Amino acid sequence: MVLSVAACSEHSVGPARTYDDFERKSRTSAAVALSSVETVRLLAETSSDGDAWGAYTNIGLSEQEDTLAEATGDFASIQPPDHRSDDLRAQLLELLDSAGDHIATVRIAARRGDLGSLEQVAAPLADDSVALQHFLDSIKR
Amino acid sequence: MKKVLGVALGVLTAIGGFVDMGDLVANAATGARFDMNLAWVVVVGVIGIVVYAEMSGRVAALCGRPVFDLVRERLGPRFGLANLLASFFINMLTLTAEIAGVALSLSLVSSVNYLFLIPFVALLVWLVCWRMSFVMMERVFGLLGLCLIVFAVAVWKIGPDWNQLLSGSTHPHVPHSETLFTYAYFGIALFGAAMTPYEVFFFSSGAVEDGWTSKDLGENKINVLVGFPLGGALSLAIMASTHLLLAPRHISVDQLSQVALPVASAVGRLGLAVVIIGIFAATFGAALETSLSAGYVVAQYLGWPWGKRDAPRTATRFHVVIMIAIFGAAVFGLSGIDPVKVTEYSIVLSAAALPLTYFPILVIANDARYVGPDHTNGRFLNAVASVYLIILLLVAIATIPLMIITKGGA
Amino acid sequence: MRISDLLEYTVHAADGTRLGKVSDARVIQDGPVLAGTQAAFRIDALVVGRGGLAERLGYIRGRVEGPWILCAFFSRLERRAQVVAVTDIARWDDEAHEIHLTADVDRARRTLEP
Amino acid sequence: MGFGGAAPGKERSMSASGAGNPARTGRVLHATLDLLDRQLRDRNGKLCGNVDDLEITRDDETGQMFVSAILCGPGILAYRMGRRRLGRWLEDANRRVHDTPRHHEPFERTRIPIVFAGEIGPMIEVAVDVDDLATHDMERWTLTHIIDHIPGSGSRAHQ
Repeated sequence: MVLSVAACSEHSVGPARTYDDFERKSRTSAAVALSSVETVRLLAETSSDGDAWGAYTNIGLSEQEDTLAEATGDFASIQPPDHRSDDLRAQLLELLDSAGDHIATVRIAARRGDLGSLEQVAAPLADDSVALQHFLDSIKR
Repeated sequence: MKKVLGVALGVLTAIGGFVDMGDLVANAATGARFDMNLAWVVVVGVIGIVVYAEMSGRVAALCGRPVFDLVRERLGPRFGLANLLASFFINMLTLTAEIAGVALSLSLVSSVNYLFLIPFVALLVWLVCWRMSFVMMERVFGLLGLCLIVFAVAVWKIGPDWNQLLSGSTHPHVPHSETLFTYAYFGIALFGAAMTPYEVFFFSSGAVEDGWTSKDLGENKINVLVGFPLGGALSLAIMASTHLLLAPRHISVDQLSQVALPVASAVGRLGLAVVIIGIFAATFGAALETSLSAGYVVAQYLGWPWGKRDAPRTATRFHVVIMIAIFGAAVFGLSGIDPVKVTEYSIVLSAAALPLTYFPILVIANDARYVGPDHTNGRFLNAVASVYLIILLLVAIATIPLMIITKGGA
Repeated sequence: MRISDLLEYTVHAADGTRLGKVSDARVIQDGPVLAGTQAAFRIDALVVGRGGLAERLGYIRGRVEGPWILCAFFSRLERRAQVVAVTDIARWDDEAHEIHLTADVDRARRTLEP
Repeated sequence: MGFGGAAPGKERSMSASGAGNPARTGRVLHATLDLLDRQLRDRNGKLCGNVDDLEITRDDETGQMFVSAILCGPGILAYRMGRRRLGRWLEDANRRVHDTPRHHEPFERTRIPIVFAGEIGPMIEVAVDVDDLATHDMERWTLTHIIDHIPGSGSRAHQ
C-alpha cells in the first residue's frame, strides 16, 4: 500500500544501462509527445469549430504543455549509455523541443482569445506529429 | 402509478450513479489504448456487481444489517480489523480521486487551477453529508449523472461502422503494441472500476437507512438488474468514444479533460457542457458515497450508531469519521499527486480487495438465520456467485505482481 | 472468566492425549429467562476445534447449505472439530490453561454431527 | 430506524444426540457463532455497540458453566484480541473517569447481565438504556465537544 502511494506521486525514469534500454525509454517519451501533439491538434480543431469554450481549451492546452515539458525533461536527464544513444537522444530532443515550441504558440493564442484561428496556429504541429511517428516507426523492433 | 414512478426513478438513479471517476478514467484510457479489446471485462464486472449488490441488498433488507457489520461477525474481530483498515485505505484513495475529479470538472469551466478548488469542493461535500437528506442526495446526483448519456450520443454522431465496433468488442485480442501484462493490468482496472466495493457499502447501508423490508426486495432486484447493466452500457459508450476518436490519433488518456474531448469534438459546445455537468455530478455523487462509506465501515465494525437519515447529533462519531475522511482526502489531493494516477491505483486495489467483503456476504446470503429460509440464494445464483468468488480470488492474487511488472500500467 | 479466556484453553483426554484448543461453547437456552437466574444460558459442551476460520462461518452448526463449493470445503474443515460435554470435565488447570477430561480419547471424541 | 428483523432459526430439539447429554429441550446457540460480535440494540432500538466478549461463570462445586453477561465497551475488544494489558488498562481508565453513576445502575457499565438479553437474532436486543452503557461515553463526549459546536447538527430538534 505504501508502495502504491509512493508510486502515485513519482514519475520515475530509471537509468538506462544499454542501448536497447535507452531506445525503449526514448520510445516511451516519443509516444507521450505524440499523444500531446495530437491532443493539442484535436483541441485546436474543436475550438476553431466553436465546439469548446475558452476555459476548457486553456486548461486542456496547459495540461498537454506540462505533460510534454515533463516528458522532455525526464528524457533529457537520462544518461545515454553509448555513442549510438547520443544520436538517438539528439534526434528525439530536437523533435520534442519543436513540438514544445509549437504547443506553446497555440497556448498563447488561446489565452489571447483567438479561438477561431487556433487550427491555423496549430498547423505546424502536423509536421511534428509526422516526424514523431516516423521516429517511432524507425525504432520499432 | 406512483409505484411505477418510484421504480423508474430508482433505476434512473442507479444508472446515473453507476459511473464515477474510476469508470470515466478506466474506460476512456482503455478505449484509447486497447480499442474495444477489453470491452468484455466491463460486461464481466457488471454481472459481478449485480450479483454482489443483489445479495447485499437482500441481506440488508431482511436482517437490517449492512455489509461491514457482517464482516466482523463472520470473519472475527482480528481479520475483520485488517479488512477494515484495507477497505478504509482504499476508500480514502477513491475519495481523493473523486474530490479531485469534481475540482477538475469545475476547473474546465472556470479556468481556475483545480488545486485551488479542492478545499472548496471538500467543504461542499461535507456540507451535503451534514445537511442534505439521504434520498435527496441520491436522487439529485444520480439523475444529473444521466447527463453522461451524451457519450452515447457522441458515439452515434461519430457514426462508426457498427458491425466493426461489435466484432471488435466480441473478438478480443492483445494489441501487438502491448504485452499480455499491460492488457491484464488494464483489465483489472476496468473490473475494479465496475465492481467498486464502496458502492456496495453505500448501497447496503442505504437500504438499511431507507428501512427496506422483504417488500422492497422486488424493487432491489429491478434497480440492480436494470440500472447497473445500463450504467455499464454507459461505461462502454465512454470506451467506444475514445476508441473511435482518440485511438486513431495515438492519443493516450491521462487527463480528465481528454475524457470529454470526443464529446466536444463530435457533439459540440452543448455536448461539452452536458458532459461536464455529468462528470461533475458523477464524481460529486461518488465523493458523497465514499465519504459516507468511510463512516459506515468504521461505525459498523465498532457497533456505533450510524446513519445520515437523522440529524448528525444522533450519530456523532460516525459524522466525525466522515469529517476526518474528507479532510484527509483533501490534504492528500492537495499534495499534488496526479489525480488520474490516484484513480487508477484506487480501482486496481479495489479489485484486489473485493474478496474480503464479497466472501462474507456470499456466506450470509446462504444463511437462513439471517435471511430466512425462503430468501437464501437460489441454485443458479449460487453457481454464478461461486464462479465470481474464484474470479475475485484470481484477480486478488494477480493484482500486486501485475502492478509491479507493468510499473502501474506504464 | 471471559469467553476469550476460555478460548485459550487446551483440552486433554484422561490418558493425556491433547484434543485441541477450545474454539466455541455450545449454549443451551433452557427454560424461561427469569431475572436473578443464570440458568438461562447454560453451557453444555465445548467445541474443540481445528477448523480456524471455517468455524466462524457455521456451515455445520449454523446449517448453512450453499454455495456448494464453499459448503463442501468448509463443512469438511468444521467437521474436524470435536464436541466435549461439560459433564466430562475432570479438572481445570488455570495456570497452564488446560482442561482435563474424565473420559479417555475414544469416549471424548465426538464430532459435530452424529 | 425500521429494521426489518427476520426470525432467527430456532433449533429446537435437534435430532443429534449431542455429547452424551440427556435430551435437550432448549434452544441451542453457539457462543462464538451466534453471540460474539453481534450488534446490540437498546430498549429504544438504538445501536449500542457489539458483543465484544462474554462473561462465563464456572461453578466449581457442580461443574456447571453459564454465560452470565455480555461485555462491551472500551478495552473489552482489545482484551479479547490478545492485548490483555492494554484492555485492562482501558477498562480501568474508563471506570475511573465514570466512577460516579449518573443514576442508579443495576450493573457495571461494560457488563450487561445476560438476563437483559431479549431477542437473539441477527441483532441482540438488550433491555437497557444506551446512556447507561460505557460504549456510549465517547458518543456523548463527541456530541458535547464537537458536534454541538457545528451549526446545523440538529440540536434544536432535541430540545
